[in-house]
Amino acid sequence: MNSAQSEVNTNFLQTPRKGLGSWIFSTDHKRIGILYLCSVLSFFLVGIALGLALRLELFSPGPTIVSAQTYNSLFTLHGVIMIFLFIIPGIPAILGNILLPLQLGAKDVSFPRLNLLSWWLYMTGAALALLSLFGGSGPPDTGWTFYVPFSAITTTNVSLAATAAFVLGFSSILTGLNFLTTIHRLRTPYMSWTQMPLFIWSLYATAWVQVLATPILGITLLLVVLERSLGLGLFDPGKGGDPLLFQHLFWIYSHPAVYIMILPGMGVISEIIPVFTRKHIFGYKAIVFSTLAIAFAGSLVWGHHMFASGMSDTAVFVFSLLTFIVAIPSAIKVFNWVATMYKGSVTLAPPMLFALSFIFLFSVGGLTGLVLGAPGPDIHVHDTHFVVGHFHYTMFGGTGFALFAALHFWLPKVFGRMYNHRVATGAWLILFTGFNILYGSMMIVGMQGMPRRYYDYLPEFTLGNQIATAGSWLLAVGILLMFGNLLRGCLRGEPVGDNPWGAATLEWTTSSPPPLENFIDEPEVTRGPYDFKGVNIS
Amino acid sequence: MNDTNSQHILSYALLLRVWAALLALTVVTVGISRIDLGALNIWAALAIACSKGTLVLLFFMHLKYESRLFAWMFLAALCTLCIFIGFTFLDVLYR
Amino acid sequence: MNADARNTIDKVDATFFYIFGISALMLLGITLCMVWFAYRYHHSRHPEPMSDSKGHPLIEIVWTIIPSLLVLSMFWYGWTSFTNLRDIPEDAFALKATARMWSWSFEYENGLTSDRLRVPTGQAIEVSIESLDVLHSFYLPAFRVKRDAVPGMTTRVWFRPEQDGEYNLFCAEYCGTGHSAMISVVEAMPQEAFDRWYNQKQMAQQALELMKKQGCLGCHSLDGAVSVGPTFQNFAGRERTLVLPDASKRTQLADRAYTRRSILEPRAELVEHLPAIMPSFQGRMSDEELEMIVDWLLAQRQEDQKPDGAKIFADKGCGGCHSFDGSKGLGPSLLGVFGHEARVQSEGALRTFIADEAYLRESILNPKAAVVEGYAPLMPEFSDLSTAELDALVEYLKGLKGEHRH
Amino acid sequence: MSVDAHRDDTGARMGMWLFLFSELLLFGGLFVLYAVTLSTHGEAFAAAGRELNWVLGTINTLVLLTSSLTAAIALSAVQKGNSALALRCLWGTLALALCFLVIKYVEWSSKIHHGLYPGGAQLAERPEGQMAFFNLYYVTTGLHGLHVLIGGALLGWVVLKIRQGGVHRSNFVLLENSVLYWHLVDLIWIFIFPLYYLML
Repeated sequence: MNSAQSEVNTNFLQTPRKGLGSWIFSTDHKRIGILYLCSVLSFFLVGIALGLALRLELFSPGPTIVSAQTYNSLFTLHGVIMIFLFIIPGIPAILGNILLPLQLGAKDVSFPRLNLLSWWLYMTGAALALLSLFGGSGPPDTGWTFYVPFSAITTTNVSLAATAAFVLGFSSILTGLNFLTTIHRLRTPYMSWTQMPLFIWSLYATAWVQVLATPILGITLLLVVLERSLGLGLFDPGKGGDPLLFQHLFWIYSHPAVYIMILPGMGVISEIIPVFTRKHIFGYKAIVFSTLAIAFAGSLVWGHHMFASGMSDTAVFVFSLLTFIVAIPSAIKVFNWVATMYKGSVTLAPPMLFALSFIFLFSVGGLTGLVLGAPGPDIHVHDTHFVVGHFHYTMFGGTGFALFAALHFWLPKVFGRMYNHRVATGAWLILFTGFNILYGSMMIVGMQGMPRRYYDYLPEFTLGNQIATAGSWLLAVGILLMFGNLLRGCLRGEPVGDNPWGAATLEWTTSSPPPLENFIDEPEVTRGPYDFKGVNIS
Repeated sequence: MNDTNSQHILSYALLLRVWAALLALTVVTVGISRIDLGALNIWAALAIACSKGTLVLLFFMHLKYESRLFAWMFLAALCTLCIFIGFTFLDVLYR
Repeated sequence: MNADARNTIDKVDATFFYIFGISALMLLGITLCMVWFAYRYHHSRHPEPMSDSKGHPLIEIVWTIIPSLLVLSMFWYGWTSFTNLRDIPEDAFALKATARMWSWSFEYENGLTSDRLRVPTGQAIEVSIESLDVLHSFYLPAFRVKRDAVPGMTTRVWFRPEQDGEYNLFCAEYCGTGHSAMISVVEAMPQEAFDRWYNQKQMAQQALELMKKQGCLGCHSLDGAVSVGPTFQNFAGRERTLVLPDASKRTQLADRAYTRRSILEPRAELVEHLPAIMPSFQGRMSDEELEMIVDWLLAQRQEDQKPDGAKIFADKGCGGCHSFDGSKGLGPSLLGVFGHEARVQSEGALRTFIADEAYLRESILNPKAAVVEGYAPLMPEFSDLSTAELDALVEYLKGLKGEHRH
Repeated sequence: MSVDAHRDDTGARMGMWLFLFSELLLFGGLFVLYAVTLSTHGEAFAAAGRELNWVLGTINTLVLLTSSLTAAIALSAVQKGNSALALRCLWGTLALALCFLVIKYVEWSSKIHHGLYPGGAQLAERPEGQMAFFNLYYVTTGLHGLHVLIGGALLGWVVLKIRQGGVHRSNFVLLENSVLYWHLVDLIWIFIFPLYYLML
């Protein structure tokens, strides 16, 4: 009993068991979180490399570095990797896993073994996705959207890639139900629903979407695989099917998936801003309400991806109206974040810089989204580089920057060591500049009418593309610098105390790194998550 | 925390009665399907299927004896499915 | 042109400006607040927070209602600009666009087909869009118009070119290797020029009927066959040697004056080796009729010119799948395709034979009948090629000599 | 190690229910397709539906309902400490599951024998609506059959656990969850049956 007790007390990075096996078979949520951290960020780097290759190809009109077929595979894999392997699991699987039980005052998630299974499924899906690069007749070339009929007839490894997405979806569902159960069942009894950190609320809303929407993608991709292998034809007009139904089913999942991606990011920002302004978050309940509203209403707007598809005008009317209504809770959140800073005491530490640039970039993404929600203008910019730019502003500028903010905020807690702040600030500046050059010029080129997924383009689009490509290099430098700094900080940085930022949520009350079962004594909730009176930096 | 682990045990008699009702409803639905009611047929079949489903949910799956939360969650899932089907018809019906 | 004629551009652009304007203001406001707060309340100036406000219901309500009204107005503009795109003017000139991997073809109501979209300036144009294989999208950036081409469905767009000129036509829905090459052009031209082009077949038909009535075709063949008189085939494209009444000779390329003379005074200049038996048609037809026939005769150049196989190959998007250098695309390389030993999957069985001309023809017209081993039956049927075009394409393929590789 | 120390049966059931919701939505995608195709190809759809053997369908419905009953009784029996009865009931459920699959096999093979399967020659000659019906029929019942297999495997494992004493009067959440899964399989069939077999 004694040895067990001491094992519980040691920090989770230094259990008696050593080696790879103590990680990849660990059911500890923090270790699983770190497994996700390593795997997700590795795939992120692969995705960046593919993205850089795409931009390089577009540096000049005509063939530049690869063939058309290779280019098509590149953007397909860039999309599949970034969407399914990076941005969807990103914040929930990495930080959700590490923080959810800590913030709830729990010892672990409800189903630790299921949690490990989720990671294994994630790795299986990733392996299948990488496997689809080889064998058969080449990597998939359908785009990450797998639109039929093209995906049903192309000879490339679409079935394997679709199976990979299916498996990854399964992993996502299991993570979601695990989180939901944990929030309902393992919250420390001292914490009421309205005392929960906003990050938890965002994970809660996200998890519902994961559980309810992901299966639709699963069945849709399954039908594509069956169409390819058995000639099923449920989307083939020659067999009584309808290609538009594929798009409906696909976006029934994939639009809510956008909220799976962004909501946890919003949760992160809601945590960081109060800490670095030393002020209670402005309008806690409004933010909670808008989180749930986004999750719910976000499931009703999938049709705005289909305004030009041949869908009925009635559907265009309803989906457009609802799309604009979803904009409102997002706006409320932005206003609340900014208002939190009012009369606070602001520190521009690296997490705060990323959080503030999140607000800017996400606002750009959200506001350009209004153009896409309005059916008239959408017709012009739909399927152009404008959409690509908009999408990257929300997903990369939004979720990506939120993830970076979160890593700068919480990694010192997880590893007990601090990175170099000056390098972090420099990396942020490069990253932010490169980002705007890259995606800003993409949007302009799109407004001029350059369709997306174009291997070759007319000479009038050259300038915008060249500026974008130059921006992509700057962006890549910023990212490498940032990750290098974080990695160095986690392994060899200055040791920090339990609460380096002076935050008020429960995870900061335990040691850094936390012990195996998170808290030595059952944590008591003595203050609200944003009540900084008397909280000291330690 | 483990307060609600205490279980309601359903009697065999109740389960048998539910089963009998399910069988009866099956016979009814087959019977109705043999009469031509036009479009009503599909709605009648769905209505009977829904009542059968409710029986299974409430008794076989113990939803009646779980905390109210489970029922709300189930309704949320069901509503989501209905929305997905319903909204797709915004396109299909008016195309 | 109708003064109040709608177009597809103005409302969409106005909505763009409206939404972008409001968005820019909001972005500016948010950013300025953020930067100002970060400066004004920086901990060096403001070491302690001055407020412990946790929210303010009134402010929350205000900044919920104002954006709600704004986005609802945006929705309304967006929707009305969309209905304008969907509401096709009744007097629109209708034609059909057919998309396939990876080319566009346009068919007019009189049966005329074209690979570029020629339209009269000032007129509303209604395009019915169909697809033969996968999804494509008909996109005219200059007119803010886009609509997917969906297999099994006909979709419609309209637009009104207000100035002569060429406008880009893109495929905006990803459709495979040749997606970015699936580009065509809208050519807006003055009504008269368009009518001349549009009515070419009809005029030709009238001229032919007239010539039949006048008996011209009794002595002049259309297909190059030798008859009593010289053939009409390639009438304007060929040089002839004329014998003048003084027995001197000269060569002549048909121009308008010569053509008129040869009808009105046929015996004044005789084509060498031919007897002087053609009667004069002076007074036997009106001047209008004469002009019609002359126009037709002078047009007998392009019609008879051999179509260019290489051009057809490029126009039909063949190069998207088939290379010339032996490299494998979605389809087999065409290097040395003629006369190589083909291994094809046909009716479930593997067959091997030497690829002859008949095979090449069949594989263009009905590609799914025999698919080369190791490839998928992806290729669409190119049954819309004319006989001459098919001949030219096959000739072109026969010319691609080299060692064939699969 | 820490896994069993924090036992939370309600949590486990909640997790199972959430999983069942995602199963429901998985079939939901097929129900979307069904509803849409029914509305666009109503007549042909119904004509194809009449070709299914409704007698076999009804028998299978009764079989599955009964298997649900025995599963539910098994749970009550374990809760009352009557493991022997529970085992007998679970064996009954497994036997009925097998029976269901056999009948399904007979149905499928007779249809396949007539060339009525996706990509089959006979089916290719049918009107579009009929093709859509049979395609959907095979996917839906196929996916459902797969769930019968998974549910059966799960119950088989529970049988083993009961015999080893791992599942008993004071720890039966595994049985509870497996039975929940089995009822879901039944629940989905309750809808598949009228929609496919009783269409008029």
